[in-house]
Amino acid sequence: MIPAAFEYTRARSVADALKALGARNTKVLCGGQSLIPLLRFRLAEPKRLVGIGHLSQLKGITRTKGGVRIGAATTYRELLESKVLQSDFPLIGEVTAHIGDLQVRNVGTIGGGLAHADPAADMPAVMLALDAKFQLQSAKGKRTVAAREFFRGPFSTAMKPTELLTEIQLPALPANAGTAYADFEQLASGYALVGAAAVVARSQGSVTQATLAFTGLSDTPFLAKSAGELIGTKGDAQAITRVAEGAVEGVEANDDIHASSAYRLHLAKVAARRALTEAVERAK
Amino acid sequence: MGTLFGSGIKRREDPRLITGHATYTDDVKLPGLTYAAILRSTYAHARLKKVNVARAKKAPGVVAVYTGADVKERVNPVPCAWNVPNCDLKTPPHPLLAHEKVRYAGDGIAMVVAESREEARDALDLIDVEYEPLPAVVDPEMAAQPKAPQLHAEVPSNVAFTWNVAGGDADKAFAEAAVKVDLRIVQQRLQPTAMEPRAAVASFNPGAGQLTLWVTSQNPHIHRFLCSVMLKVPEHRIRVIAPEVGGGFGSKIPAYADEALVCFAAMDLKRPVKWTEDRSENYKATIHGRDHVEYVELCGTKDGAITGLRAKVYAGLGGYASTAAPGIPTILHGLMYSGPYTIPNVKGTVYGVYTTTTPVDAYRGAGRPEATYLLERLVNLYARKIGMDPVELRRKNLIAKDKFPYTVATGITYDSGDYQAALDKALSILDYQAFRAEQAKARKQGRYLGVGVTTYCEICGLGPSQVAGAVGFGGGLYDSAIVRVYPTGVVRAYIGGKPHGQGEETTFAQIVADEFGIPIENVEIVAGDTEATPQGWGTYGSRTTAVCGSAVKIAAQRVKEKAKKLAAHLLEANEADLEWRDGKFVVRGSPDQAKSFADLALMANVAWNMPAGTEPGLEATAFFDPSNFVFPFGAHICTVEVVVETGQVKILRYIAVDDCGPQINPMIVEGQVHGGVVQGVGEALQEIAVYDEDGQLLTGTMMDYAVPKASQMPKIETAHTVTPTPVNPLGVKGIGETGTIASPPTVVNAVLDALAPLGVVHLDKPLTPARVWAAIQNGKKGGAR
Amino acid sequence: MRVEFSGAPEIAAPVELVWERLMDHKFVASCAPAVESVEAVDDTHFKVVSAFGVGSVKLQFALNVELSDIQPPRSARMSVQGNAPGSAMHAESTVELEPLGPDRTRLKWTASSDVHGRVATVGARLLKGAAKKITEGFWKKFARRVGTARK
Amino acid sequence: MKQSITLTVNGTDRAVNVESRALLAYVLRDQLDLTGTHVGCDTSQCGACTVLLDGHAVKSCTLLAVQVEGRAITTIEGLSADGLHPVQQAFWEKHGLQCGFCTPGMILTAVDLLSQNPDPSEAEIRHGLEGNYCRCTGYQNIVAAIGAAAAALRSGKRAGAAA
Repeated sequence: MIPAAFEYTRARSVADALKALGARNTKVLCGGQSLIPLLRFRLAEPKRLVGIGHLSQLKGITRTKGGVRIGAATTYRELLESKVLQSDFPLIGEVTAHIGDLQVRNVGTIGGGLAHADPAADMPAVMLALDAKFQLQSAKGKRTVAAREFFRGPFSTAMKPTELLTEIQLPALPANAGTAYADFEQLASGYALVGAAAVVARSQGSVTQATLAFTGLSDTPFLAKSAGELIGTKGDAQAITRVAEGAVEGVEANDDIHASSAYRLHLAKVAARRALTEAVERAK
Repeated sequence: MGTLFGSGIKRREDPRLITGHATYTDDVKLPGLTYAAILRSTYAHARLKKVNVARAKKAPGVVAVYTGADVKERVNPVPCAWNVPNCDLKTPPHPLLAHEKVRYAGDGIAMVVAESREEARDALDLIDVEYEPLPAVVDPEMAAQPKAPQLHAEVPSNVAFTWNVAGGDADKAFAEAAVKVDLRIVQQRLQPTAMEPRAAVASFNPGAGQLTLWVTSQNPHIHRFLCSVMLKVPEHRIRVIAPEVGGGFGSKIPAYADEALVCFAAMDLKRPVKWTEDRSENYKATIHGRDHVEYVELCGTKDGAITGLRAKVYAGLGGYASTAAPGIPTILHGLMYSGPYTIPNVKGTVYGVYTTTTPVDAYRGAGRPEATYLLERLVNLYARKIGMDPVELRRKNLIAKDKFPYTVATGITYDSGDYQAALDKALSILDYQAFRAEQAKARKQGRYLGVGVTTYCEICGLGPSQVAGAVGFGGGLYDSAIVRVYPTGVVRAYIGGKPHGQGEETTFAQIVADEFGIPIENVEIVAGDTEATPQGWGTYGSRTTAVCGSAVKIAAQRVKEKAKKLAAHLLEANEADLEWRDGKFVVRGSPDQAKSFADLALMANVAWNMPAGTEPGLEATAFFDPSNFVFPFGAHICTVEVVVETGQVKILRYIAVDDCGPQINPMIVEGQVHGGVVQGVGEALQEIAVYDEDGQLLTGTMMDYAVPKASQMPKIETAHTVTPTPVNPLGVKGIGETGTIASPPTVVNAVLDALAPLGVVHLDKPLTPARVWAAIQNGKKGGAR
Repeated sequence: MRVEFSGAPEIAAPVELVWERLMDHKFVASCAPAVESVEAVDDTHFKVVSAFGVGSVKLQFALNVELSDIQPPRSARMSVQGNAPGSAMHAESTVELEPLGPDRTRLKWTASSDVHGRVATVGARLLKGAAKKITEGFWKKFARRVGTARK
Repeated sequence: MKQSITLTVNGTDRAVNVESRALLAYVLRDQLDLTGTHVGCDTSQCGACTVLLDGHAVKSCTLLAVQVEGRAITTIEGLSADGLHPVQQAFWEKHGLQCGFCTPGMILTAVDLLSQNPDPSEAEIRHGLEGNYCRCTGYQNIVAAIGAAAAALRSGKRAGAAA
């Protein structure tokens, strides 16, 4: 499989990349682990690619006042190896270990994956659960969009063609927060049939904050509204089951050769329950 | 027996493979090389109204574009080479490129040849094809119905053949039987997925009129034979080289239009041409396996004696009959309905059915996995019905070891066996009774454990040739070897077989080195080049060691006989007074009177002093045609835990006890078992080719076709028993396919054993979590079947 | 891969106006995403070049569009046959207008399509969701624009 | 439209003239004659094309050559300057290969895996091979080979440290 011909520009800087993005039918190439297979099948035929994966400005994981910032071109491997994330956001490492495979994690980037917005990718759900903010930059300036506003549909985001996702900002977790991710993988691709990310905070045994996000279940990752019902409870099994059941109510689940919508909905409940249970457990 | 036979020495083919210095077909480069790409049908079934290649011809770098109309007069169709008799077989022509109709999504329509891979690919997008879509039919049972869409005008109801097998009186047995069980089984279509996609490079020397084809082939002599037929080029003008081949599993047996087209273009353009398929092309255009819909029944007594089996099978063939396709669900399947059991009455009907899908042919096990699966499922169902332990029921019906050779109801004769011993060994490795106790305990805790036990035997080591002729196989099933001794005493054996991962460069060298008492480093096995090797019939059907290995052994023995004659002459002794000791012919009683193998190699090759009437040289050719097939057997056991909440199956233990006779290299035998079992576990748990109702392959990439990964597969415990066969001089049987034959029912029966308390009686492969979960939900509602 | 969708948006416009817009191929094309060109062969046949896809996934299809069973101002049927290199698609669509009041119309639509070739074999996962989003998006936009045009 | 780029391949700087769309795997195979790098799929699943990029395993069929301009690539041919690398040796000893097509990618992935985790459990090895398919061996001897290589590398390091 050979891609159709295109021009390639190796950006010298972010500004350089933004300039190149002005041209019509231009795509950003970061790690390329999502885009290159599409190019090979000619399911994507951009005229121009702008390479940004090498830009050091877009790399790195640093603590900020309010949390952590991650450069968009940071690879999954770098996420896994980050001491900062291991201590502040262990959820990121837990999820990243199951993204793609060893080789893909060596090249694939968090920003590239998020911008690709695959509806069965793991990281978008985590971003929703952590209430991440994405910094988008264009030649005209910067803006910040919440992850919760970012994912618009399958492979669709709030980004304009002239914008670049430059960094991911993770607000600090509340005290006594626990996080967890549970998923079921499609046997061939390893993508999530269903994945659930949970963030729970507790105070004196009672849940003070609870967030639950799904991926793979429908055509966009989404936050489950029912998670709020956990607040004020002890985070006991009954309360968790109630939230998990409620989380998928009315959801139009994907149906394909790998899983019926009924099975996906069932798995979603199981994943939600497991993620919430573990998050509660850890929120001590 | 020598010192190397039975020794698990390291493989001699490995150094080149682990350093990247092996040459696979796509690695072949030639001056002036061009690259081909094939346009494949978008539709599963359509009339071709127009194929316009004008724009493609003008595209940059394009050297030529061929359509079906361009080539149809100049080449013959792709042959089907297994004309199974007495079944009214219809094999309509399979053109190299479609010109009137396409019959599966992937059928070739045009071929572009260009200066680069990229330009060839780019030009495909410029070919304008106008289709008149026709309805598709992908299920073989549906395709055989009168109102189904018709693929070939000359094949009513798409039924290519109706093949019957019978022994005893099955209808009477069923009429009289106290117990009957029946099942409808779908043995899903599989995508073989050799890691190396198919490729071909052809080069033509117009001065010499000589064509050379490098091709991903399990059987270069068969490819030479069939290319000669397709291309109308005399066989002696074609040299076929199968260089390193990256796995086959049956998918590199057939003749394909693709390599013939590459040859055609090379001759037409007088430039070398290379074609390599992509994985997604491989999934559409390389044969698939299995694809049966089966109605099967078993009957017997209340105390568990099986008295009869009946089967009605719809076997999908795809759009055309591939090279060996008719023989797979008949000869290699229907004749094996008795398996390892004494079943006096058997009756089967197999319909070979054309469907608008990729052609189906031999895939690892080829017919025997399907036979073993249906039988083992029926046996378990029978045991369940009469409340007997499935192991006990098997034991009761196994052919006893003193009954061999044993002729089963379908008429074939098993060579040798001790089925009970293999079963006993497997059971003791597990401690079957202890597991049953654990299972009972677990059930009380709400955990669902299960055990599946398979006893099997299979037919392999294909020949003999006489039988091949009788069953319509379009070739011989002997094999051959030339053993050539060089003046310095090193040896090359040129073999007819073509190993592609099975390690015969090592095992055959063990045979030769043993025979001559020389270090294995002094032996080399040459395979895969029709210019160098004698006529062979290929590496498939677990035949290479049993048949070709025997030819090697016999050729080496002939060489040794001649060497002995020469030794006697040089030592001025009687041949009868010579003995072979430590790599030397020694005059009995005079240890200093000796000639080493190296001495004799030199003397024979310089020929200064040969015995009267003896030709110079030390070389022999052997063609070995076995007196019967071989029938390896064994017992496999799998234990599982099913997570009822999610439908996930976890294999706890997998135990494989196989008997392939004496093992030349136990390390290699074990490797074959590992790989075979995993392929079967893949079939049992996750592999399935899915078409939509329009005949589009939805598992067209590795993103959707679930090739087993390391993390998904169990660790396999292996053991063996050793029962030699009398049908070849090595006493060996095949081991390449046993794992794939035995493991699907073993795993499925284990899962169904676990699910028994939940009311699940049967479930078709693959037992994906989604399917298992759905079955459990259905079972809870009382709707299980 | 076959997909079927349907919808029934309400439009803030009288049925006659909705019908008029529906029969205006230029207006219809302007509501569809990524239409590169529309050429009317006659009153009921159109040749359209349009990109199909979302995000990075995009294929350019050449479409033949045909209107039939035209029952002004109530219903019509549209069939589309499209080709892209290595892929093909067919779609059947019905539209039915139901007056809800002087200034309100319900537009009931159904769409069923089958796709062939590369789009089906390697792109099903990528494009199934997209097809739905595009189809729904188109009718949503149509409904909105007919409604706004009125004001 | 072609452009000239430089890659450091197996320790040597190589200038190649490539199209933007050229995949690293094909540049290695077709232009640099390093055919030990194989292509087994088109979806970045099988891992037969794995090479080391600055020491890290990557899939060369899912990288543009222009994307890795100036970087260091190690292919199976360049893994060991003299003799066999301990991972290669272990694959040979443990019968970790049959047809050999997936083997170069397996070996290079194992090298990276062991550099990240010098003492992996069986489950960790199996998880580490998520991106490498083998259709012949059933993985068992591959897992054994990587375990043996890990032990050899660890004892080699100890021996090296002691010396």
